[in-house]
Amino acid sequence: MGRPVTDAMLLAAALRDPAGFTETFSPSPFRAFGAPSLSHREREGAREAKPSGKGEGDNPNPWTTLLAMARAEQLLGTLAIRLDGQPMPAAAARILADARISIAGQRRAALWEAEAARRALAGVGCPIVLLKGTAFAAAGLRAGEGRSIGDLDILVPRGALDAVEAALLAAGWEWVKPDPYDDAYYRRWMHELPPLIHRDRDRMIDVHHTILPLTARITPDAGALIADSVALPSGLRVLAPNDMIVHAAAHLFADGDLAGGMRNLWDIHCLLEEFGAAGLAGRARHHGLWPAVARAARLAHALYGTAIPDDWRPRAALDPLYRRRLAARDGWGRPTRPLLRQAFYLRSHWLRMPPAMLARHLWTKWRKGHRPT
Amino acid sequence: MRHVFQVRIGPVGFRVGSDWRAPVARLEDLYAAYPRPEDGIPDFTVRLFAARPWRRWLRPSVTLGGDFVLPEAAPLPLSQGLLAAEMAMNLQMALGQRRYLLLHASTVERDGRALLMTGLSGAGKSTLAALLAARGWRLMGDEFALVDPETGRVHAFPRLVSLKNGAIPIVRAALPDARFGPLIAGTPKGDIRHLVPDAAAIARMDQPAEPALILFPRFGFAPARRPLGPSEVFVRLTQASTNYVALGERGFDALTRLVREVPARAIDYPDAEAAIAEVEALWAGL
Amino acid sequence: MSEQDETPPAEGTTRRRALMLGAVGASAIVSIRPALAQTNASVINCEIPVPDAGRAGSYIAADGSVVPAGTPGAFPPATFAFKGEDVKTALGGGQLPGTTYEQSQAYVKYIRRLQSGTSGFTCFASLQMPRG
Amino acid sequence: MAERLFHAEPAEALRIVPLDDFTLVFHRPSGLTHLVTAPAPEILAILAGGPRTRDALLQRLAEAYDLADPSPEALDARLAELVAAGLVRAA
Repeated sequence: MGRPVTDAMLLAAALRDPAGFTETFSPSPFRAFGAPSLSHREREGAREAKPSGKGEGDNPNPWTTLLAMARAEQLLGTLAIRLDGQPMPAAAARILADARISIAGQRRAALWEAEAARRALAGVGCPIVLLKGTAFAAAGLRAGEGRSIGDLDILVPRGALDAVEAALLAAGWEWVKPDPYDDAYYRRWMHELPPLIHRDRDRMIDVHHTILPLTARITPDAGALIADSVALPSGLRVLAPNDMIVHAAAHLFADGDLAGGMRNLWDIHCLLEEFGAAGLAGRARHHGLWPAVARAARLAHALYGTAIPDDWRPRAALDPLYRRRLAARDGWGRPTRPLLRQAFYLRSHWLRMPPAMLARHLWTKWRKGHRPT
Repeated sequence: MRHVFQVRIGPVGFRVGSDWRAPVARLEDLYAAYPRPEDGIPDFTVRLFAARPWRRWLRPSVTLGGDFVLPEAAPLPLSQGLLAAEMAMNLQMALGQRRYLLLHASTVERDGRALLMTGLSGAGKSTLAALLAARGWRLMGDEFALVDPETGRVHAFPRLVSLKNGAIPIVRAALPDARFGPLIAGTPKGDIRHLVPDAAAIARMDQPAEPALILFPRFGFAPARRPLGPSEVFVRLTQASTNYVALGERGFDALTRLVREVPARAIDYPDAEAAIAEVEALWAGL
Repeated sequence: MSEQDETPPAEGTTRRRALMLGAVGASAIVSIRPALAQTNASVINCEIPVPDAGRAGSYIAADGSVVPAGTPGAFPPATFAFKGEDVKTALGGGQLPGTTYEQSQAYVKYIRRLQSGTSGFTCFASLQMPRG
Repeated sequence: MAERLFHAEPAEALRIVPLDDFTLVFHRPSGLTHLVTAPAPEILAILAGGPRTRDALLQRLAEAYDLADPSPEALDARLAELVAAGLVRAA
């Protein structure tokens, strides 16, 4: 019956089954009815976190644990939407209500950033494809509900990069880090321009011309991504659903060190639930990203109970390692399992560039005082 | 975390986790009269930790962590653990507060009406608040004023009052039987000592007040008084708020109501007595 | 939904109030920026001549607008450009170096119209967060 | 490019509150607040009646107000600021 769950799988359980979680830990009298779908280990783990006594020791209220994990994983807004209306202690309800107010403001600022980019780039006349969180919100998808949205990510044809760069600089954006090495590195090897930030609104924009670094061994078909993109009423575009899932999986496994992995995987869960998996395997293979998409689907199923085709289910050997890395967070919001995190950090760089270049890159970064935390 | 402390200050609950016993013991002592977070669920988590394992013992230095952090914040020596905890709690409010419009201002109350004193640090806001409390005003807070966008009322946030350098003896003389924290020397801002708000401030911290006067005090100048136009007050208050923009239209409503309905004055004063006389005169003239 | 409609008087009516379009450089808009903005407001590490070079020699009226040299009640141009740090303090309620109080207020109003406001930045500095 | 049309944001997108020589403008789509002083409120009020080119706007301003400095360059600068703030759209 395994060790009780005290890592971020508790947050996954609350997102997967809000009623089950609140039934287990809210003070409501009708808790006895129906077997909550939380596994026994998950219930024991959270119950072990009883309200703490005075000072010494550390067994915080399960709600305190859940909220700290959700904040650290940028999922507090999503959790607030998922748990809306569930019975819970008044303080938890108030904190989640505040989160819903805050997330609505974030969503509006993110959608405005997309509109400001649209106006600034109207003269360039190339297709502008919104990516990630802003795309989910602009297209009104479930994946966008309650989602915290940081930078604006757009995909444009590689040929239009210079015109896009000039138009943004003219409209009040400026370079975040005017550092020549970064600049040359980005332009030559990365899949995006160096990040820009708007002078007045203090919001960042990342302009991509494909979805994986040029140096990565996998080269997705950027032309197809743009050609099959879908227009929104505003004239801005979003990727076709299957391409959204492929991009989310690519970002998670082929490019990233799994930072923000639980939120990224929740995006994939929502996209799969909303659009299903029809044609997804074929599209993923076309982009050379089938292994990443298959792994993402399996992990979404494991964490969030996503419905996936049966023949996608058999687990690959390394899946448990990915799960432990994704859930490496404690009740204080602290990252845990440092060695596992370091391994995935190095792997992400390895995947992004060939060995010789990786050495030079890390050497340059090390010399300039950038230490991986 | 090894040592845990929980407290509610005004409407906000905090949880402070620490690798060391000393800061938590000090907090428990000074915040003994304060309630605990509602339902045992804090709004914010703060962590005081050693960035490197050996930093727990070897020249121990406290790194500030929590729900909201500033990456470049420098660690403090363990001897300033109490200051680190106070700063970290301030940072959660400054970066994370979304229910109330947060103004960097000292607030005192009399007859259900609040006086807000805002402006650059070093303008003597905390000192004035402590001295006015000694004259019967109820201390609502020395660092943050919380304005409810729906009602326009100010809510108290009576954390420990941090007094700096010369203000310490002045306030000790004015409040001989008040409780003070330890003298913390060698901080980035010189000597600091914390004053524990009195029983009335703690007992009535859940009673909001109507804002009646906004002052922009400037310490160390010849006495002067100048009314401020609403647009200048508006710009100055946005500069005194860390969450105005994040609140969106609720923030706009709260601040527009404040600048249109509450009179504002800039006052210069050479010393505490002059300032108190000025405040009492202005308050009487409302 | 404007609280107070500013529609201009109908065409042809005699009552016309004066209106200045203002100089090219004198902005008519101050945008409140998010607190703790990463992009350090340009005001911090720049120098601001008062009035701007384009109108050297003009005077500054009490409300911060630029007026012809010698206009009664207006202030002569500042003898030197102000440092960003001085301007930040003045915007927060301090006084510009080498100026009388009234002069400083006029210049601050002029400067405030020249650049976008910096919300929350001056207040953050007072949280005394020691920078690493 | 003189025939570029300048559009104000729809009325329900703005909260306009005059204070003193400045007027508060809260822009709902962006959630941002701007303080504007003459001639910005007057420009916004005219454009609220319908989009205009720069020249048509200058002519309308000259009719409605006693313009001391009717310079097209100054009006271009005012319009550019309003476009940068998102309060006016050039199409």
